[in-house]
Amino acid sequence: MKIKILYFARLKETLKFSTEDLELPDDAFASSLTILKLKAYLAKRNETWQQMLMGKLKVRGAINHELVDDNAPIADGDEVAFFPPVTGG
Amino acid sequence: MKIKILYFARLKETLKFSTEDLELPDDAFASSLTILKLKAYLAKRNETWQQMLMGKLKVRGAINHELVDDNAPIADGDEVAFFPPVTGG
Amino acid sequence: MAIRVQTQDFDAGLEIKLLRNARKDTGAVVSFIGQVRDLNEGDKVSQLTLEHYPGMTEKALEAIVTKAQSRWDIFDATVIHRVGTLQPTDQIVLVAVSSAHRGEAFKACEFIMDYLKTEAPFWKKEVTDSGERWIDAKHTDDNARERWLE
Amino acid sequence: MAIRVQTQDFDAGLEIKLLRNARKDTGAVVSFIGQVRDLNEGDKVSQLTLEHYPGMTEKALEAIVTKAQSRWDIFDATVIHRVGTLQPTDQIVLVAVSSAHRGEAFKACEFIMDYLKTEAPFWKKEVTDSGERWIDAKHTDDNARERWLE
Repeated sequence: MKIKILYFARLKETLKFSTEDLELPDDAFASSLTILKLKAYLAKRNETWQQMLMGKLKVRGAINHELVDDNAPIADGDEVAFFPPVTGG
Repeated sequence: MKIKILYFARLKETLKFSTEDLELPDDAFASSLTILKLKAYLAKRNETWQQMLMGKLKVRGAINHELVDDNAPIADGDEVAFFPPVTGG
Repeated sequence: MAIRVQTQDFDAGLEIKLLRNARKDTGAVVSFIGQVRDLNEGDKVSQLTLEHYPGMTEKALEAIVTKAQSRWDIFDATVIHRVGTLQPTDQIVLVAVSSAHRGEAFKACEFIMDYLKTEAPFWKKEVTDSGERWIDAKHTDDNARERWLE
Repeated sequence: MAIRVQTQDFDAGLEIKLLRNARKDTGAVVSFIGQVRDLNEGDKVSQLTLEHYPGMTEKALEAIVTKAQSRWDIFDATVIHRVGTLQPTDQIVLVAVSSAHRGEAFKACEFIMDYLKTEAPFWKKEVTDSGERWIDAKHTDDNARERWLE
């Protein structure tokens, strides 16, 4: 499965990533992928990723431009985004 | 005692009075004058006054530019106003 | 505080800008504009005349704004109310409130309008196809004010 | 419905006038303007940068306005939000709502702001004397939104 991941604000700055295309083998992990599982997967990259995605910072997720919660399922072709709580207005 | 009385909106139009100076003998009536007593006094002028001041129409009173209720006392020199409930904004 | 009762129209954008720029720590400006509707209680309205009680009007508006200022942490407020003869879509009233944060400005602005509607000495008379008529006060306006007494 | 995300400034007075004049039965326009404060959490702010999520932002704002329209009897709404680099007293956001009567417009305008603050993908970074910092989301904003769930 292929997904696109976007990072914003503090995450983008600290991870030094704004967009990435991620390809995962089409196995049981991919077919049951959720926002939380994807966070945990990415957090294994190194200490910084661990801290940013699974640490104290609250990270919100969006799938295809919709805010979702941690249990939302991710499908092939989805655009996923991670960012801190929003602060506009 | 001397007071000034102002009428507004529907009252002014129907009574054909916008301002009047009223002089009352300095007796017990004058010294215990209230908004309600003044209304009743004026209502005796004729049927139209009776209908406008003591009829179905809700009449509000003000003394010296302050909204007051029916029991508010009126003193010598006061400016009293009668008008329907306000409808600005 | 700026309180004006006038026959001429006003520039709402300018009044809001004046409030915005008066202090650099202003974070929010909430404003209300009321205008003449071409329809009231099912009848076409062609004209509206606003009468007021000169002398009392400004005092009543000032008292309402002072009450709002004592209740919420706002910076400033502007109230402009027109009198005289107006046409549909003409502006009637502007209430604009500035503050550091939005919650206070929203509450104070709505409070001022609810009290203006029930305590400021203005009366409306409208011209419809069937003639002239005085507009009656609405119970919904009394109820709107009652909310603030809790 | 007009939704705009832009770097350039906006003319709040003009936007309000457009809403006012769109319908002759408009009786009320309530608007909110948010601007950059020169002070935040006790520190002097010299600059503010707003980042957003292009593609999602407009959709999120549209969804919020649609929710407001389904809940209150309003005529129309305009939302303009700036992004990029701003200075103190610069305008950040305008929300303006038109309706026949004031109560609906006040509620819808505040609702849109409360949801914008918690659901629209914007992030603020400010420059103060002690350097740059991302602004954290506020619990008071979450609480403000919770009110509407009752």
